[in-house]
Amino acid sequence: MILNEEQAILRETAAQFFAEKAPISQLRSLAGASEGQGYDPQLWSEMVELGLPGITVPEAHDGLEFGWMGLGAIAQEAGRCLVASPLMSSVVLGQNLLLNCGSEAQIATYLPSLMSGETTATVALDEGRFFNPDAVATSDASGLLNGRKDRVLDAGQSSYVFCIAEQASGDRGVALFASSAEGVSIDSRRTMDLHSAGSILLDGVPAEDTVWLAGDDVEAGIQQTIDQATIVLAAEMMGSAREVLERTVAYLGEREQFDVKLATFQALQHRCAHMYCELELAESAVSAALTALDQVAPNVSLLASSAKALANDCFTLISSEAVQLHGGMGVTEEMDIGLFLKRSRVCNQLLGTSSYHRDRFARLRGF
Amino acid sequence: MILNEEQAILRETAAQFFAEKAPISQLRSLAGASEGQGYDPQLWSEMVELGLPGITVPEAHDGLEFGWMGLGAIAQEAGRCLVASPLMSSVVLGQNLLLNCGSEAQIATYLPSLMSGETTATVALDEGRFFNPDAVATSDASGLLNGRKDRVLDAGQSSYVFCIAEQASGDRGVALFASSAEGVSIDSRRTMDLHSAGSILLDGVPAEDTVWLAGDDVEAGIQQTIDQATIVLAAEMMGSAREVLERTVAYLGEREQFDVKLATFQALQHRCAHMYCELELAESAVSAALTALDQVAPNVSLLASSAKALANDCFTLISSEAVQLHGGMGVTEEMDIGLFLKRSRVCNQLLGTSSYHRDRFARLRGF
Amino acid sequence: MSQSGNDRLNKEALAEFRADVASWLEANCPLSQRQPIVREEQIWGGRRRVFPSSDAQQWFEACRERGFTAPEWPAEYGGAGLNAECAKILKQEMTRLGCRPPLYCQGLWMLGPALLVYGNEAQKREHLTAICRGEIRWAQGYSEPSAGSDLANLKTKAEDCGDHFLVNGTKIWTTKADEADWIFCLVRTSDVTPKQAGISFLLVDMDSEGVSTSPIPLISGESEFCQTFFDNVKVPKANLVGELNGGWAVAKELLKHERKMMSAFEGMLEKPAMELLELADYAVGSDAQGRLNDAELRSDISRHLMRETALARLGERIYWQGKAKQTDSRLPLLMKHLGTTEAQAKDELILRSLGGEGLSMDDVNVSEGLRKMVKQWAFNKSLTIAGGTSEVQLNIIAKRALDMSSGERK
Amino acid sequence: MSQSGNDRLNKEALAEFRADVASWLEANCPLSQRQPIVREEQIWGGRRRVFPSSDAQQWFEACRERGFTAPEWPAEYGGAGLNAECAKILKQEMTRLGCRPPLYCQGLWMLGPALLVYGNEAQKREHLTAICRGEIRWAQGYSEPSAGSDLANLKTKAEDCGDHFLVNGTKIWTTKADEADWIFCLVRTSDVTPKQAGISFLLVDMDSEGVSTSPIPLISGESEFCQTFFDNVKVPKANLVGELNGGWAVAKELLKHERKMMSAFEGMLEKPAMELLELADYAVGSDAQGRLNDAELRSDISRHLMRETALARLGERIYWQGKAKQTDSRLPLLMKHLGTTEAQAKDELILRSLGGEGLSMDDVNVSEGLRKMVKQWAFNKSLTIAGGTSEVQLNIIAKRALDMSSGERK
Repeated sequence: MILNEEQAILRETAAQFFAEKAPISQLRSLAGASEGQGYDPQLWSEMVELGLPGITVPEAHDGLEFGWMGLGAIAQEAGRCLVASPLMSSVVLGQNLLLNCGSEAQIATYLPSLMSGETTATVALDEGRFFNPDAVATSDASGLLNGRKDRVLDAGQSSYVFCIAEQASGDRGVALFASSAEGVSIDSRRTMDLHSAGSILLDGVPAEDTVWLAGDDVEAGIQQTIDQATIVLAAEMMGSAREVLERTVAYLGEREQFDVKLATFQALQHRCAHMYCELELAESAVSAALTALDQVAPNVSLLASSAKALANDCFTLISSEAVQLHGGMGVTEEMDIGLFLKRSRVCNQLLGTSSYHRDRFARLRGF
Repeated sequence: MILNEEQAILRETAAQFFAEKAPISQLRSLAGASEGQGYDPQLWSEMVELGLPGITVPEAHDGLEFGWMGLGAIAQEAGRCLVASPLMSSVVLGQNLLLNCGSEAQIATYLPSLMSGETTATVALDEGRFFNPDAVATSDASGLLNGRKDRVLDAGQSSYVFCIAEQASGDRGVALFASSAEGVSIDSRRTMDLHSAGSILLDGVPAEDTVWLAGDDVEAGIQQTIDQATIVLAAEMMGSAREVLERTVAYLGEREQFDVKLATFQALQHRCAHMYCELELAESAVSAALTALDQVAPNVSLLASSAKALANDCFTLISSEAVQLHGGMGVTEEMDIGLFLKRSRVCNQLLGTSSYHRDRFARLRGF
Repeated sequence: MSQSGNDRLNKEALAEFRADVASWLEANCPLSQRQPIVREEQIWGGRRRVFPSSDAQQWFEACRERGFTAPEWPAEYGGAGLNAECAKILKQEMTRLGCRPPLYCQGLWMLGPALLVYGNEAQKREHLTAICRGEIRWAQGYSEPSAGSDLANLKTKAEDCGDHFLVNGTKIWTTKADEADWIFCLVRTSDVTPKQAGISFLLVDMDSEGVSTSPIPLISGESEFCQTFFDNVKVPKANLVGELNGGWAVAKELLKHERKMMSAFEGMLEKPAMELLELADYAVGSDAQGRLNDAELRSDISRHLMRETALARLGERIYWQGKAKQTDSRLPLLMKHLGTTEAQAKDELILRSLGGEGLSMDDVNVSEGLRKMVKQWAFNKSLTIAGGTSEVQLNIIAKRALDMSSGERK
Repeated sequence: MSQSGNDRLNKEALAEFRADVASWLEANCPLSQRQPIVREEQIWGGRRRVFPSSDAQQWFEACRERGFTAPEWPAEYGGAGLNAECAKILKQEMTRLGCRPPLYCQGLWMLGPALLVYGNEAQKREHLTAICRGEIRWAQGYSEPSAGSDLANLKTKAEDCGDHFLVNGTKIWTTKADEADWIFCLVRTSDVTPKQAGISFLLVDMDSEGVSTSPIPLISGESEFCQTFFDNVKVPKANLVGELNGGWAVAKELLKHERKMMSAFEGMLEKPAMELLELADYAVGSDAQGRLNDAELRSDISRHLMRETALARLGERIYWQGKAKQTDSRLPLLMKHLGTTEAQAKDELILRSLGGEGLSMDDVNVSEGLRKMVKQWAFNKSLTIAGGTSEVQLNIIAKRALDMSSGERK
């Protein structure tokens, strides 16, 4: 990534902050908390103080306007520590959906409290076993909102839910309601990576408890938000992949076997070199996608699919190899390597597997 | 492969024969011959003297009845030397199609001269760019045989052509005609592996020049012949893959770089070990398929697809790696490594690519 | 008497044995003990043994009385003294009825066979009997934290103190050591080179002062393995098996039996809730022609099933080669690497198929059968590490099967 | 004058230069020389040079007279003496009009830049001028049959015989040596260690007695490369470039320029008959939704196109990092391995798409464009070998980018 000066400072600040305040041991301490708690609210309020919710928000909305490359850099640093926070659910998904699909009045109503950390939001998009945003059955057809949403990030801790659903008109829209609204049942669970996702059952949420986002082009806004979140998630995954590769190379440099350092074995050197090539290749795809977001380029969707598919494959490869190259220790909870492995497989399913994105890429390219 | 005593002797005889009479230099000498000449007739008549056409033929038809495992062993030995001969076209395809689809009278008429080497035959099955035996457009509908056949092995040197075509009845059948018959134009070419395949244009072959095979179940016979040929081709490919892996390992054991033998570099050792694992895995699939042929097992088609898909992938991998590990010499015609590479890619297209066979396997398994 | 007459008599005796065993099993194996075994119901014996049910206890005790917990061991040590043919018949009949193994124990599979070769009379009498009777549960003490694949590099030291050894050090990956009573260990008794020549084989009562054990939590949420610590542990000299500094030979004998016995039990394991194809159809659905809707997954499953079948056939090839005296000694070297790698490939296909249902090992909203698949995926990451890493396997294949010299430093 | 004033003047001068160059090119570059170049029409110069057309000759001669065959070389040696800014403008204008390179020569790209640094005045005057004027065609003599990736292990020997060296040995992979006039060689002049310290850089006239050359046929049917033999060849001492035993430094200088110059020409190459997507659609067809009928091929093409784009972006990252002074020196180490591997992956996709039309390089029933793809597939197998094998690249990446120590023996 090429960062400008303020982005570079931001990255450095974030790196120090996460290393100090959110090391993986902090994530592990969540394992003892209740099922629905996927992050530490105290950590989030400190992240808010750093200004993280405002990074891509225009100055007109009191944001920092540091751009997507800046947010990508922070996501990478968060990925290095596997940080659990509502950065993805509330900021990258929730806030951006509001900005992309909301009317000016709606933005003015809801954005300030999200940016101040007073409230958090999440987006309810997925339905069923696989990510497939084009097939949404949740509907307002009966006048009451009905449906079931899956893999809603941090569902148990969000004040608001932005729910992608079919409007009475038949068009797709975004229904906003409080997570405490009538007819909303949230079942939030910790996934194996110690982050949190839940299902939301909507059993007749009354129209009076629901606000439909009313921006100029809601459908385009939904697509745009999905692309943005896909790219930032890919950036976060690259941070995790880089961290776990670095840990692995360091481990091989320390560990001796048959009287020589493992790092001197050529077969292991070539495997690490191969991983590093794949890492920087995927990083390049992610960096291209972030740049395209900042430049509002027309081919963002194509680059988003490339970024996520390459990030999935790269993180899957590196985390598997990391476990193998750590030997017996790699499969124990005494090291964090297994957490990276699990995180990679969870991330694969979030916002689309490689197979999904290769298909989408081909569709967008017309083949 | 587990061979019985007579099969083992046969294999040994074949190995010695090919090493002496058909080394790769013999194949290379064909490059100077006319385009249509894909094998040396003298070599073939010596192979006939060894009894090779009769290996799987029942004793009742004056064959040796040594079984498919025996034929597979010979195909492997032929594969080691990349032997160009009508063993595949005339024996495995032609003769077997006659045996599987012909009436007793037809078998009695055509088999003896094929087995004695007096005549040769080939099978015209493929149409179009890819192997797809279920889509045959060549047809007798007009009373005259019309169509175009591709990749007909040794088309330029065959006395007879067994042509898979639609009969006037609409059923699929096998039309037998002399390659010199009216309306038959054969354009035979040397493929890049120095073997020979051609296209045959059928422009109204008269009914009186054509004999339709009239066995009990022609359709089943066609399927059976395709499975048999697929399995024997896979066996031949495994022989080639084994030979080129052995040559590569031997080369690494001779060649020094940075003052040590290449064979001592662990990264190369692991790659060779990986190839050897893949080789024996594919060999096991081929051996299972040959056994199933000998036992007339019900799942032959499934095993044929497994054998070909694994043989394709294995030979493709090993021949590519062989070129790479031979360094600069691997891409020159001074060594034979490049011929194995080309042969692997030609074989991939004959009787179905891996992708075709994975699809077929899934269809047969019902998923 | 003629050879064929002998054969006939023998055949009759075997048939009689088979009938006898079959009716004994019918009479003594409760129906509940003829179901596929689940991990929680395995009987491991030992001082602290608990039976999962009275049926299980009844079945175990019946087998123990007939020596069927160790059918091939001599009767004087608590076995049934069966020859190979009879033992095979017993196994066939148990398989036919689906009888569960009456006893699981590393003493039974690993230590016992080695003691029969290398143990002295007193050791055999004491330990073999206790193993057969399920009184003592054994753990294996081979690996050490710093040794990894380089087993001979072990550092746990047994110092000769006249009438006893003083043991200091630590062993890792000791399966269920926290539930075991005794542990068999490789220890260093000399610093000569090669390192293998300074290793002895020692039996240690885990109740001895200075032995402690702590479980190692795994990424699958289980903790099958432990680390065991030895802090000035006194071990009587009588517990040395084989020669002093001759432990490497005992260890190799023992490893020969490990895989053989383990694989004999594999067929008895609980089946997964769904087979891969069934799971894939459940997860992604199929079209009107019955083809899975996800073309990439379909093709990858095809590839896997082809390889899985080929792998089974490779095992058969090895078997039949042996029968036909056409043994290719290279082939067995490939099985572990190929088998474990393909098993992991299958786990990844399962995880892909599970999609959103594969994100947790303990989300009660997902059926237990599916969650077990996720645990299995995580647990099986150890397959390519435990019992000789894939890297070591590839080294061995290159060296022994392909004769690629290893150079001095590798 | 103020800095900004200087800048303005300079800007004006450059604009003037650009206009001048543009009109000169317009006037002197025939339309036929503004088409993408095909291999057969490249002008390589040399004693036996033949022009593919009178247009080509005219264009070459016009450039030669203005020094545009070597724009940045000093005018006294036949160049145009342009500074970097002007040379860039010339290149931009040539690219804009699509002008073909007026001269191809390894002397131009590789030897010349090294001579400018290490050559003495007489050498520069003699050789640079002949190169610019297309009078002498050069070949490169680095690799040897037994050395492979271990370049420093070269054995071609130059014995000091007072007034001349006596050269014996052989060089391989000398591109088009059979058409070259001179060859620049690395030769051994001492047996000291490290081996690099015993190598000298020598210029050899291939008309000398004892030099012979034979082309090496490649699997793509071409024979771009030769082996060159030296049998008691007398080479004047004046032909030594740089210090005796100092050839390694010259060689490294020269390699720096190799890739830079080659990549500058890449954009000018002839396009393939069909792009991959077009070919795939032609070969397997598409359904009503425009999806390729072969799902596996479709997915693999997606993967390749994503990687190809990412690779281009990696190149840009390196460029922009340099601009932003945030250089990550590890990234350039990856380009060759990733680029060549992906190019081969593409070739395999092309071959798969070609199906039955991809079985021959010279079957006239298949269109020439498709047959060229098959030749390309075969030729490109050398990409991961020539100019540093992938194995050497991976060694370098592990060592320099990941700081994995290499041990003594590797």
